[in-house]
Amino acid sequence: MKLLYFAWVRQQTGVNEECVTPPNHVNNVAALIDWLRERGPQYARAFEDVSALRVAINHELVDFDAKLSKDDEVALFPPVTGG
Amino acid sequence: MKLLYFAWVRQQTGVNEECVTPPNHVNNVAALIDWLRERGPQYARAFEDVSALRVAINHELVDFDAKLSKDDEVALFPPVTGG
Amino acid sequence: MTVRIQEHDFDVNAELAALTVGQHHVGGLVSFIGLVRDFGELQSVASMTLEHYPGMTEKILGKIASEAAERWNLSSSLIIHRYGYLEPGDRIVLVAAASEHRVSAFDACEFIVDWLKTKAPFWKLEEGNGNAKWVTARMDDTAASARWSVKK
Amino acid sequence: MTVRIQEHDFDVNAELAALTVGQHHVGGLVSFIGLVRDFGELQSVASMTLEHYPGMTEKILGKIASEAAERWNLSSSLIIHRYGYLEPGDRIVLVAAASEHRVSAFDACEFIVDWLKTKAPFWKLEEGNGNAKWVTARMDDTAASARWSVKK
Repeated sequence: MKLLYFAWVRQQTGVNEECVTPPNHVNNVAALIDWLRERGPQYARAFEDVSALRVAINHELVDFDAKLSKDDEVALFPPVTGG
Repeated sequence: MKLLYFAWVRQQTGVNEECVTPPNHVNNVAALIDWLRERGPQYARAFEDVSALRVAINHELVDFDAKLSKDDEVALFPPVTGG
Repeated sequence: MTVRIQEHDFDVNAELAALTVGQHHVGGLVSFIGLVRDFGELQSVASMTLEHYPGMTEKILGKIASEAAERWNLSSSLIIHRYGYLEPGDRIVLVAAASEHRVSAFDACEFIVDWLKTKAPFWKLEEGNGNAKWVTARMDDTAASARWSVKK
Repeated sequence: MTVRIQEHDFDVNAELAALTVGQHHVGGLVSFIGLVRDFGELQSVASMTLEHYPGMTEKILGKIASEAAERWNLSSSLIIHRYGYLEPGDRIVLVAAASEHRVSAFDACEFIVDWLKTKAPFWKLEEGNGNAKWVTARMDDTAASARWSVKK
């Protein structure tokens, strides 16, 4: 699974993108975030407050209960501020 | 008094602008138009139907009952179509 | 607030850049370009000749721009209106409004265009296929203009 | 329908002219230029860095332009969005919509800008006076975007 981080999420994790292989029980976005928090203090901090977190799977915005597949590209970022 | 004509009013009168000295009883726009109609067939035709005629005195749009002075610049034209 | 009436075409890039140069509080610049269409009240339009009322036109355009500046918080505005002989695809008018916030810029620009249509002393002669027709005022332009009559 | 994401600036004249060239049924062309302001969530902004999500951004901008084309009778539309390092007065985005009638062009342009603000995956980092702040999403942008949620 490919993970991408943008804006302050990227700054806090300290990573632009990475490939991860979470365990089988990590089958939706909420579970992924819980799992990421355990990967280190910078992840714990990045995902401490998820109220301002947005998630896209394969370029589509999704809710936290969206299902994940191992080949997905999952992006985690703040609300967008384009235009 | 200076008169100006625009668009089809100009085409029908055959004149861009002219200076006129109407008699004293011609003291408002309606009276001016009545007086102009008597000046020849091209004027009679131009002012036959005044429903689509607009009038400005000294660059200000006015109603047909607006008073006239001898130094006024009076323009007669169709509804505008700018933009 | 810039108002110009001219026969020649305009450089949109230069005009819009001049509107906001050095004005770093501007967040949004909205512009409208009106173009000559190849159809109209005549089915086929080969040319359009715009006549205007020199002296009155400048005053009315200035009033429209002032009215927009009173209604919205604009940092600048622009009206350039052409006259003379034009062909389909040619630009007739450029209207622009710059503001800190985009909503003001959009509203002011649309307001200026709507008022131009019903208040500025221009007349358009369409010609094509041997026909010539003075464009008549449109009811929907009158309605569009009237919706701004109550100040917000 | 043209969508571009680029680091360099754009030539407004050339972009707008390209939108209507040879399209002589177009009567109105409305454009919006978004500019970097020298204030924001920071009181003083010396620079703004735009980050985006390559791959997703193109798709979203394409969807927004398609949605506008479905809702209004447009002859063409344009979205150019910049990313990277910008300073106050620099242009961020150019949106344009061309239509036979000006009302469609105004509405479509404003719609595209509103949706860009809330749907396009861009993020803005403001820096100035030794401070740095990621711009947060605005409630009034969300409201502006939501008013288009019911198709007319």
